[in-house]
Amino acid sequence: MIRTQEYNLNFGPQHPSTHGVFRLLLTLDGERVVKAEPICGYLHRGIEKLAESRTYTQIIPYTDRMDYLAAMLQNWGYVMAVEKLMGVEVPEKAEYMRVISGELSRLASHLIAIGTYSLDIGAFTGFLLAFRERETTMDLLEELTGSRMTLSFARIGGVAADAPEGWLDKVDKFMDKLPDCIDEYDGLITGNEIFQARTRDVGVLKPETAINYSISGPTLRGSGVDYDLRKAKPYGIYDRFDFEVPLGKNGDCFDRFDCRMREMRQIIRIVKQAIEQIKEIDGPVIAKVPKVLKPPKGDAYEEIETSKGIIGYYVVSDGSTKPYRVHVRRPSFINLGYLDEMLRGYLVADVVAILGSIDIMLGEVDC
Amino acid sequence: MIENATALVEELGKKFDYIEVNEQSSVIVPADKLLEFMQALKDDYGMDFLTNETAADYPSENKFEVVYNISSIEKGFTIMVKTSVDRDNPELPSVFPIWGGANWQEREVYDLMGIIFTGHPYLKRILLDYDYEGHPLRKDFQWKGGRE
Amino acid sequence: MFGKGLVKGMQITWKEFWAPKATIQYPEHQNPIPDRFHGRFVLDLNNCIACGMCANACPNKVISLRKQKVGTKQFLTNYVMNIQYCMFCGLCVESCPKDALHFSKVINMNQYFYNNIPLVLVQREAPAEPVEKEKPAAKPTSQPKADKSAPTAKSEVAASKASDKEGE
Amino acid sequence: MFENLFVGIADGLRSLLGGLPLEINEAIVMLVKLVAILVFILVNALWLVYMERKVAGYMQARIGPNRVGPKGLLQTSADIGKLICKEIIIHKDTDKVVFMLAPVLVFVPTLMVFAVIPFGKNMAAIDMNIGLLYLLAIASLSTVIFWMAGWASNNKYSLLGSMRSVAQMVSYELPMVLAILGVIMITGSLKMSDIIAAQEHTWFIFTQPIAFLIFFIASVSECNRAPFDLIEAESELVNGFNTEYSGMAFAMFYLAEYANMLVCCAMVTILFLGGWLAPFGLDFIPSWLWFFIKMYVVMFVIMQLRWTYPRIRVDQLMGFGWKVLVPLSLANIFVTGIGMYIYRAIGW
Repeated sequence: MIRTQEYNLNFGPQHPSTHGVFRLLLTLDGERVVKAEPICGYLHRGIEKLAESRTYTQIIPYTDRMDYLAAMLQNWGYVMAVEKLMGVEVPEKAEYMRVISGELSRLASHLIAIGTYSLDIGAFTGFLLAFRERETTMDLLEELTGSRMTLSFARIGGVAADAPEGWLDKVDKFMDKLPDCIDEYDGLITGNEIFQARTRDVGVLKPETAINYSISGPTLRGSGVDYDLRKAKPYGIYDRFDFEVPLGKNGDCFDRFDCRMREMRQIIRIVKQAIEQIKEIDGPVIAKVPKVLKPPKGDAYEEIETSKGIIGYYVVSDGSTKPYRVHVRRPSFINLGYLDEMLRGYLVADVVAILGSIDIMLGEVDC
Repeated sequence: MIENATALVEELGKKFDYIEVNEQSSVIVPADKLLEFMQALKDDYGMDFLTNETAADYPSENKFEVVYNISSIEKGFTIMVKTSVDRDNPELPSVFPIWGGANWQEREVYDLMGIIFTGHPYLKRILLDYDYEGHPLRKDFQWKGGRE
Repeated sequence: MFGKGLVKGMQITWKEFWAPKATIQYPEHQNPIPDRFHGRFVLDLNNCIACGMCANACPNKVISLRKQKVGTKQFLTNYVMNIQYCMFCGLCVESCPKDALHFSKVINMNQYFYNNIPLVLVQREAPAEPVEKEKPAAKPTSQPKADKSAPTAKSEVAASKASDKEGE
Repeated sequence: MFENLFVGIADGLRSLLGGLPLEINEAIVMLVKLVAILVFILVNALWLVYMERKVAGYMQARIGPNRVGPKGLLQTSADIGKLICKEIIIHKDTDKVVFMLAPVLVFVPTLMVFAVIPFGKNMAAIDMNIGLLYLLAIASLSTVIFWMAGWASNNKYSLLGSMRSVAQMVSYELPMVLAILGVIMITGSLKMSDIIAAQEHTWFIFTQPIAFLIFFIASVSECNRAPFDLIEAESELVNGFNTEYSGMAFAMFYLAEYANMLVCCAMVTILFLGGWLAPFGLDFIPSWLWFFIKMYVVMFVIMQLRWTYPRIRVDQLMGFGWKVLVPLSLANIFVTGIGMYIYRAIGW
């Protein structure tokens, strides 16, 4: 029998398809992965520590910097935790603004996810076509918030501003156009036989394992587990919208990818309904909250569904203006926990496919 | 059948005499009964999804509070379980055998807070350098540097 | 049938080949900048009461201001933003009680030298006594400092002066 | 009038040198021809990079390079100029001789191949009677050079890339040769001009469609283009065998890829698209222009393939080569043989 020698390959920290500074120490037998050790922390900025020396409002811009592709959703989770701590009631209009801007953020994030995934598999065109629509999304968000990526739009008790004149119609028009674009990606990427050959039956994640390993978001739903917080325990006003939760069957890379693809169509549905409903609502976009926030002593944990999975904020207050402790349950970080077992036995090319299908965001992994 | 978090917490309070329930309906478990309680939570009550695990440092009370947020996928509610660890001897049994999701979260808590989880298969620093000294999220952590 | 997706993909790229392009030829053409854009800061000195709320609201301690008491009112002498630390979150603009601090649509804040990065919005000397009872801050009889950039009441001018230093 | 432009130039040169002995005369003309081809290939490779970027841009809702020179036409020249100025970094663990030899040699097989390619009527530099055999033999040499580059780099990514390159080239050489066999059986000659002449009435793409498909796929794979660009798979292997190369050494590999494409397109044109023959009797367009038109159409298709399809995985690549293409090409030979037998038996 031929005796082969295993060798180590440093996959990253600087590698085109680790989506940031992430290192995978692969032990390879030929091209087959024997063992993989994910090493993260290259982007660790200590946001949890920084938060302890900032006031409650000042933390909002820092939460942007975690998942900077869907910044609004990060803001939202944080302000929800603080609102729960303080017992603030959020005005209805603010909730709608949060839904619209949050879903647009989710759309931007999913567009990046599918674009970069097609790039990981080797099709460059899907990447840039997805970016074209993302650009429009960013333009819309820029018009609303003033920034393109780090929005800092949510405030404790509401949102920073109302929609500018005509903005809702612009969003509506964009939503009308989007299904055609998604069809185009479907034709170019999802329907492609080579793409399917590359992603089907690769990196299979069983539902029980996914639940056991606390995996969330499209990665969990790709395995067929129906757990979307927007449906499972509707926060905000999500119980007013009619939408579906796309689920996969086999839990392979293709299902995870396809879940995101189908989720984008659900985003369109949600945003369209929200725009329809917000037009009938008048009122402030921010609740009456004191300028200096001093939540009562205690702690609160609140979680919402972001584009990557469940983001949870655990905020402890000691009664002062600054939080005693802020912890963030970052979906990308926890989704990576099972990566080692997922990669074993696959080829180097599949490593890229599996890592890409989890859709990690290194700002969030390293916090 | 238990349909929401408060009902579950009430039932838990009746069934296990060693736990406490505080006013925010979080369950407080003594550290030595943690594994037993968690196993029961998973097996008997279908709380199969460890959403979040973290810790907070309370030097004034000389303790670390470790917080577990556990959800049920089926019913979609979350309960909060807390336990305290002595600050001088921060050792706690790992819940990794119960929920695999604790794997990286416990590593992170170990890394930033310095709580040693006994029974964890690979308790190593995860965010900071392997040779880093100290645990930054402890309140008494001193550091140099910064801009001002 | 196998190959349908492959043909479909080729059709889409062929269609895209003739479709209109999304590229914007940047320096010649520019996307319109929305009104809420977070660009360079502008301080309206007529409104500023030098309360320091913006400096307190900043998460990153970007703003440093110095003031002097002239008569009964506070007189702003120095207002510097260490823009290299700025996150452009807009919390300072939001916190301003007199609506004096604004974002402008200026996107270019590049400087050739690191020392020139801080955005000097105000740099002037306080008058010895209140000039006019009604509007003390409106027209300060400011003396140019040793610095070449003559400070003026108009913050825009001061700000553009700061960027003029680039070539020096 | 332009029909015999290049032939006329060669004849003019010959008569200009009429005073010299015949051997020297021939040698000089041959030298001029080869230099002309050399310049043609290099310039072509340069512009093909531009074409690739432009095509890619247009397919991706961009407009591609458009700043350097009119419509960005001088972009690649500027790029090459920059790359020439850059330092070639040779890190300390490389096998220096082999490392530098690889980019030097990478153009050799490609350029040698062009000696036998007929660009138009009577426009092959050397019309060898074993032209096709020569072409196949030389073209497969590039495997060695990629292996040299990957091995000498002493980098695991390069090593993986070059291992893939050897495996891929060897396994796709086979269906490629077997596919050509169908054509050779019909023409009965290995001479390029004979093969083109045999397509006077029908191009071989119609009589040998399966052979065309196999040959096309295999040749896309031979020049390492997507969806078979495994050896440089930028999302997996960073840049494959040329990860460690920089400056002009990198540019040589980069340009060689396009020169290789040119060979492949020329071969597809000669073997299946009738070479320089004019279709529909449109022979007012000179033969060499027809050759180029056909060649660039094939080139465009290859480029479109690259910008449409994802990359295939290495085990699928091998499986596809050995389990699909080789049996298919063997079957093609068999069918061609039977067909020819029946054809002759009927005497149609």
